[in-house]
Amino acid sequence: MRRYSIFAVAREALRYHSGWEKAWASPEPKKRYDVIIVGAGGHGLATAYYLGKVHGITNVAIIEKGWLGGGNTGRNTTIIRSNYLQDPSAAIYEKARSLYEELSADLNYNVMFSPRGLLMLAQSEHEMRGYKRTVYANNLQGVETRWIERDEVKSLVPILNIDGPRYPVLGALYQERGGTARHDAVAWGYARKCSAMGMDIIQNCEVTGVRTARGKVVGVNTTKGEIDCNKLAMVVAGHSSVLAEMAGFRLPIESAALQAWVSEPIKPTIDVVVMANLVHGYMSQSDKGELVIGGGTDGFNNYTQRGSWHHVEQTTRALVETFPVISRLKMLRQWGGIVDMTGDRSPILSKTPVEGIYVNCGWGTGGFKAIPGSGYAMAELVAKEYSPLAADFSLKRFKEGQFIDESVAAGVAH
Amino acid sequence: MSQRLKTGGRLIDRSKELTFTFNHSRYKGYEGDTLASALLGAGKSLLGRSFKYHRARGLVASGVEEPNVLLNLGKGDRLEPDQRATTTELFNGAVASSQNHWPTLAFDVGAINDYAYRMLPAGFYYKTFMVSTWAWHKLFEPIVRQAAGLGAAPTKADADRYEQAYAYCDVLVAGGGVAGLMAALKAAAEGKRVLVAEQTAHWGGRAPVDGGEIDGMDPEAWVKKTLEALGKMDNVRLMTRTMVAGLHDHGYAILYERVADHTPGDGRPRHRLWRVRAGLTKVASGAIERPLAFAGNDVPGVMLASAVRDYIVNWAVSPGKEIVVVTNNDDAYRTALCALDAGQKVVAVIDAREMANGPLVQAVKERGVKVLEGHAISKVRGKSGVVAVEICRQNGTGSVEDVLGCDCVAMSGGWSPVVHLYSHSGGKVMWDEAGAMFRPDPARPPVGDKGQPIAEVVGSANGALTLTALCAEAGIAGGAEEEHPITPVWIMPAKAGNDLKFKSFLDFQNDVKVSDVQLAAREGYASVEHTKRYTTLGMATDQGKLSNINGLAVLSDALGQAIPQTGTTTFRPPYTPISFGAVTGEARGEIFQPLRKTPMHGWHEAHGVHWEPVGLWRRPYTYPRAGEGHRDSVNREIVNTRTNVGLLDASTLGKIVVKGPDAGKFLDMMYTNMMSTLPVGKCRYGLMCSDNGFLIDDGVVVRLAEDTWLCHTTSGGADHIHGHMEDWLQCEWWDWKVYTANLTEQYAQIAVVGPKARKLLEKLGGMDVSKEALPFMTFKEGELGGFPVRIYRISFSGELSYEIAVPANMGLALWEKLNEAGAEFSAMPYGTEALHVMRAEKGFIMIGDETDGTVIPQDLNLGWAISKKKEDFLGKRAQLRTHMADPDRWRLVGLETLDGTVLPDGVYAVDQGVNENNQRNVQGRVTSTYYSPMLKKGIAMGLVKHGPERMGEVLDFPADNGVVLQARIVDPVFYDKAGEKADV
Amino acid sequence: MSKAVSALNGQSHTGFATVTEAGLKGMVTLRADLDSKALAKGLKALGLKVPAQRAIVTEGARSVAWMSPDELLVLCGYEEAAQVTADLEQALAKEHALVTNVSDARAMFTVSGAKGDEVLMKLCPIDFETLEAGEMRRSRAAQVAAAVWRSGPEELSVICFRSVAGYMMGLLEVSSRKGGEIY
Amino acid sequence: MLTLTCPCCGVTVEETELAPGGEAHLKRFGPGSSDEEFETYMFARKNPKGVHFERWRHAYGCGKWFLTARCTATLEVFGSYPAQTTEPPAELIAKIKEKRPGWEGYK
Ligand SMILES: Cc1cc2nc3c(=O)[nH]c(=O)nc-3n(C[C@H](O)[C@H](O)[C@H](O)COP(=O)(O)OP(=O)(O)OC[C@H]3O[C@@H](n4cnc5c(N)ncnc54)[C@H](O)[C@@H]3O)c2cc1C
Ligand SMILES: NC(=O)c1ccc[n+]([C@@H]2O[C@H](COP(=O)([O-])OP(=O)(O)OC[C@H]3O[C@@H](n4cnc5c(N)ncnc54)[C@H](O)[C@@H]3O)[C@@H](O)[C@H]2O)c1
Ligand SMILES: Cc1cc2nc3c(=O)[nH]c(=O)nc-3n(C[C@H](O)[C@H](O)[C@H](O)COP(=O)(O)O)c2cc1C
Ligand SMILES: [Zn+2]
Repeated sequence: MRRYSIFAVAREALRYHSGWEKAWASPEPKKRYDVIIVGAGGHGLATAYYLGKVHGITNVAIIEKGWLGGGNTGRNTTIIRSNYLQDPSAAIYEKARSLYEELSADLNYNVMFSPRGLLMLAQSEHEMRGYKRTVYANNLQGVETRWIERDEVKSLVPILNIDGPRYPVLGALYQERGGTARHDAVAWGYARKCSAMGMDIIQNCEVTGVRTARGKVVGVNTTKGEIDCNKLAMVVAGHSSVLAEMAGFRLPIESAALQAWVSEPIKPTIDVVVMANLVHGYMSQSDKGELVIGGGTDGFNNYTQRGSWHHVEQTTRALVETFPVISRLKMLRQWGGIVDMTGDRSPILSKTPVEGIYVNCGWGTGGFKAIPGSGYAMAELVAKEYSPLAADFSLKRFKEGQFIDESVAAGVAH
Repeated sequence: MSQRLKTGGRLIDRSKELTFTFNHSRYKGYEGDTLASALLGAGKSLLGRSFKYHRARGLVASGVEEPNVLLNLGKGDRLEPDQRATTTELFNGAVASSQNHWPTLAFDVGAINDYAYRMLPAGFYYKTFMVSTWAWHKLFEPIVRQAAGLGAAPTKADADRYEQAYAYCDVLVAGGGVAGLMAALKAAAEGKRVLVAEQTAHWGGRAPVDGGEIDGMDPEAWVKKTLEALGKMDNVRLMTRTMVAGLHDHGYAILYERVADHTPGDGRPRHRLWRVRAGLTKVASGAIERPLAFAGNDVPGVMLASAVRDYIVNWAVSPGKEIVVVTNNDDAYRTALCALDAGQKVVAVIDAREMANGPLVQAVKERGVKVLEGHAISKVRGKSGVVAVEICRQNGTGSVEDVLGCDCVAMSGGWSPVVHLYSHSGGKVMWDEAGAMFRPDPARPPVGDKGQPIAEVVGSANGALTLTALCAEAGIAGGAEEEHPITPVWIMPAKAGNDLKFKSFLDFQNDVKVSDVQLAAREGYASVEHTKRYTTLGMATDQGKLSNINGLAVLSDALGQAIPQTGTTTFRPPYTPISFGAVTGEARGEIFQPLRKTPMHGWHEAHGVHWEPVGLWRRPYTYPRAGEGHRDSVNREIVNTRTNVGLLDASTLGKIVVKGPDAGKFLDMMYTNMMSTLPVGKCRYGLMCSDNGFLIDDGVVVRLAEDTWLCHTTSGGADHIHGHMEDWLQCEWWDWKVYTANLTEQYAQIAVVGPKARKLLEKLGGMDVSKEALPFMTFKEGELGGFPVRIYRISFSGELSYEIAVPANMGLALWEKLNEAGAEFSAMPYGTEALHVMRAEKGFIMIGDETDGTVIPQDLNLGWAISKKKEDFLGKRAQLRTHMADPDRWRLVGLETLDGTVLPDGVYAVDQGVNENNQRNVQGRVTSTYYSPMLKKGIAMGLVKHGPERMGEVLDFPADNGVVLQARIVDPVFYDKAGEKADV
Repeated sequence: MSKAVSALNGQSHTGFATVTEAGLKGMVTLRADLDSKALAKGLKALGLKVPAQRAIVTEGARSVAWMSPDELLVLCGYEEAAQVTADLEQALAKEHALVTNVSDARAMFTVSGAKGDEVLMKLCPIDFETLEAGEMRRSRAAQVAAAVWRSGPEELSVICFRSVAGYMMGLLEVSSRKGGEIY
Repeated sequence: MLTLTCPCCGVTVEETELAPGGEAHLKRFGPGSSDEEFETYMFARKNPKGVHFERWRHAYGCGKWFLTARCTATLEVFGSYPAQTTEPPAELIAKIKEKRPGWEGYK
């Protein structure tokens, strides 16, 4: 793999960039692999990468039904944070966030991780108490967050309507090293490295069946034929139930549409990421200049990558109320992704009822930020059958009742 | 140079002159102009700068597809960035300025990037600046950000208002060109309810400009006649300035009506967003002309051939005096003819086809215009305006045969049907080899709720590009000159070398060139979606209306595969950008969200309340008096309530009546307690769990009659719990005879609390409220001070307390009366914070504080409220799971700091060591914490591992700034431990 | 009883249509088997009959509306609501039924004028062109539940919960502002 | 933005007047059931890409729950029926089979 650098670009400029090699190869599948990973989203690719990098397992295929990175990894609002409340969540998201800090250098691909700071606005006493609790928890978990008062909020986000009128901002949970990254680049950077390690990324190849013998996985059927494997990792987000069905088990997952949209590009107007959870909206500004906006999930099962319009209205209202200056800006494009929602809204990294099959899913509306950490933990789970970061996210929690519920605000006030 | 012609202009009214400013200079235009036509008419052709290289840019198009000329429009609270000049109707006093340059449009420092273009290919950023996150974030990214973006963001809140509306129709016609009008006529004649939406201010689309004949009339006349006919029909609604922005699932169309963009400040809503449920949408959105990809095709003065025609015919503006037409099809010859008719010089027509001899070509040739067949433009000369074009063979590498002086290039690469609406909810397109275009595949339409097609496409949107084809499709007599076939041209000249390809633009706004797409292909970003994201092709504010097809053709070529194999990127709404204001509609300010008000809401406001949002309600948090901080007033309210009497507006508490022969059995399932055995006339505190075992709500249940119970819920929980009950009744136990009704709002509820509460009620009179007549945990109905009331003897504060329910319409009167009559007992209102402190002093839990969705009643030592006798209740099975039965669960205790200070909200008690993930071990946390003005010290409740078994132990709570607070585990009942004050 | 005041005490605004809070109204919710004879009898005593699905039947100063397959809403004078409740309760004493006075839990509005429909078109996902007199639609007005019917020539009535009466009036006022005429 | 017909009111309404309620025909397991049974009832979901039987409440209308069969891949609605059933009606199953010949039927 040829290294990327400004000097390499300069050299190539002289010959009209004719000498760049392919970022990743597009091979035909081999007959068998040690590990097959289904799904070339961020999580699948990161799993493969750390399997190779940390565990030396490189006889790996990543099978993707469409184009790599085209699932939720390619359609999310790119928020990265690790200010989670429960220990297991904080551990894996912070692992991810800290890997993001080094990712561009590690992959030799600029994923544009931008720790621009992230605010979760407290707009009720109840939210305020929840966020203060999170700060205390985070401090013990090694996650740097702090509670900031409204004046500091205002100075970080001058366009914020801090006085309401409906829900005045009382302060915010602030993670200074939360931020965003260039979502596509995360997938591409991992893919390039996986390919360079000799792994096969097989695009436009759909897994259509899972073959097992005596309770153990032996391979998969695909639109490009049968492929054998010792171990199979299903990392297909919204399609997890479909894959599980092929392997004969059910998951605590429902697939629903989550939407996002962007404004037309404008000059820098908001430097940090703002989440206003009470009114269900969040917003940041990309390097290209568009405001990137997301809100609530549809409540019904859906595989169409399109959501219902009323969420767009509801979230836009919330944000116009929060940032009145955006009212005359225009919505450029809206789209949807299919998110995998679990029973407790926390992810699953787990062995399954079938020996040799592992699942990594359930990241729902928030797994972009987890990609490096999840890949790291999943690789460890697949390679060593145990990962401390993954331990609490196993499927058995649904039987035992040991949920990881992040919705501090789920309990109703008064 | 562009200029206004002396005559003509079908859309302008020369008798109505308008003035406007552009970059601080004043200009004139006419009513009917767009900002674009007026600027062009005023001789302005350099109007913007591109995104990345800051190249000089002018108008390319005349409609929604315009990628270059986006302006800042208006100022202050009416400033709008990125406003397309071509779709902005001119109005008197308009203020516009160009964007994305510094210091001026003519001299832009950013244009330095253009010289470094070879250093800035697609993907440049991915390959550079990855040394460290610090360097990226602190050094490079700020530069990138500042350079990007287009217009300046507004800094003031919007002065305009917006609204939304619903409409229903059988047939929605999207587009008011001739195809749309034909479709409307047909549907209307069939008696359908028809709604026709046209995005511009004018009907007829292209046909009046392009000419031909329909039903024996010229298109203009036909359009007029048809509109008259449609206008007379009751079942037809015609809407101009209304763009169909999206066609969503089940035929839900979003329409964007620009009501008052052209009459700002006239009091009308600026935009109206329509949500139309249409049985069928007839997509008649026309076609958009494609540019040709030759070097310098972005220099101001290079325009779409159809746009040149539009400016001349519609607005009497000629974009140039000496025009070169470059094309691969016959339609562009109309531009040559039109320019000639308008008295302009047509230098030559450069036709990439080896042979061109259709009737239109002949007509041009006959008028003495040089037609160069098999030729191409190698390069455009000029920087801020076209000076000349270099001519070469199309199938060569671009060696220059001739140089033609000109000031305008009219280009046509063929037409692309506007298939967006058809595609938004899943309709598929197919490649039409002959027409060199993607058009809707009628076999794979978007489908509706019944699986039926929800869209059909007509006219040029359907690939019936010529008027002849369009009329044939509609079954109406008519047509225009016959046209000979197009020859697709994706790169001009076909074998252009790097020097040309690095200047041949595909996406004008985002500066994506032929070379960028080829680079993406070379580097393996081979899926069209990868190419799009790697190069940003089609991601600009025109969403690839001009660039997509050219781009994917170049990509296909680079990959050596057929165009249909490459496919298109996904079309997504909105068709053109729509304002967030319109999406917001009326929901701003006071009516952003419903604000639920109790009958006493206004009184609280008039009495200086500090509010706290609770769901959609606002509840009084406290009533600070002059000079008082919130903490002072809360303390005052507590002390007063505990020593005299306090009044609380408790109206928001949920009140659900449950009645029927099976109501007791039902409530036994809903609550963890036994409710069926509650005697009539009595009250009982109850807990509700979800079937997953977690505590979801609590409240007092009252047995009103043998078969009737009244369940109180938390304020936030009322609707949810009512829904929860109905869910189980309707979907699980539908044979049980139970009716419920949510009576939350029927009653105002007032808590009269404190040692003097009884005296106050006795003063009002009418009911015996003595301990004997109305004992603790009972209720009574009657008349109090002339009000029909129901009084509950329940207490959430540990004081003597009466909760009085009165019909809501009398709530305020009773509240006022209690305040008045209470004066002699020092009665004063108290808010939710005082309520919270008082309940915490008593060790009562609060849903949302002690619970957070992970807590079960057992954690809160509420085992006494969990019936052991019942076989089943919601949550019972769940609570048997290993983790829920785990003796190590954290359980409720009281906490008292050793020094009497108040523990901060949410702090954790640490334990020894760290866990596997290197996180500090913890053994408990604070759930509620307050200063108790009665005890004059901090009190808290918390959940602690084995808590109740560890009374007296001291725990460490790391708090702010490295301080570790120490607190002792104590009984959570801090005040009146013996419970003597309530039951008096 | 003079102490009773409706949510907005009869507030009114005139734009291109007039929107008015209708003041105190009697309303009684009735949940029962709608086929029951006792019910028919009870309603008959009030001069009313069981309405068909989605219908609202008016007789003199009283109306009764179909709310769901097992629920009706009786509209009457505010002062008589308690009595109507008691009478219906009496009539249904032997049946499994729930009769309850909800007069204070609701607010009622009228929208009048030739363009009244346009006010509600902005708020409710209802096809007003097909809403016949005599039909009541339970739906939504912007973000709150609402029931809408044609209560007279060029008049529509709207019922919502009392707590959101202010919000409803806000919606109606904004939607009926001059300049906001649609057609 | 879906439209569904409420079998209780007979009106076709839009999604914003409804509240979605997840998979239909779940069998509740209470005390006495095994851990597996309870987990299945509480969490395991079919979540099919295709025909799905699901619950909706006419929340802004009559307040009643009803059930529908809907394709999660095309959003086509095959029909709605009252909530008071333990299995989809046979006519509906037949109708779906006719429209989706490959469908394996209600499981
Ligand atoms: C609108 C939106 C906004 C979001 N915002 C954020 C955010 O701000 N921050 C955040 O952290 N997270 C966010 N998320 C969530 C985040 O995007 C996802 O959790 C994350 O991208 C999931 O990555 P993945 O690799 O698991 O899945 P994906 O990227 O979806 O990858 C799964 C891949 O599996 C493939 N696949 C499926 N079935 C098969 C098969 N049978 N055979 C072969 N391949 C198959 C798919 O094609 C897909 O490429 C958002 C999601 C959405 C939709
Ligand atoms: N000869 C050729 O090669 C060629 C090519 C293209 C078009 N034409 C000519 O153009 C005309 C085509 O007629 P037509 O009716 O199909 O198309 P049209 O372009 O004349 O009309 C389409 C209309 O739809 C409107 N529109 C587009 N998208 C819309 C949306 N989302 N919402 C609301 N309005 C929208 C446009 O503003 C336009 O008025 C004919 O006269 C035909 O001859 C000729
Ligand atoms: C963070 C982010 C920023 C985006 N910015 C733009 C943009 O500036 N212009 C644009 O056209 N699309 C933008 N998109 C949307 C994509 O074009 C695309 O809609 C999205 O990735 C989903 O893919 P699909 O629409 O092809 O299904 C952006 C997407 C994301 C996730
Ligand atoms: Zn209904």
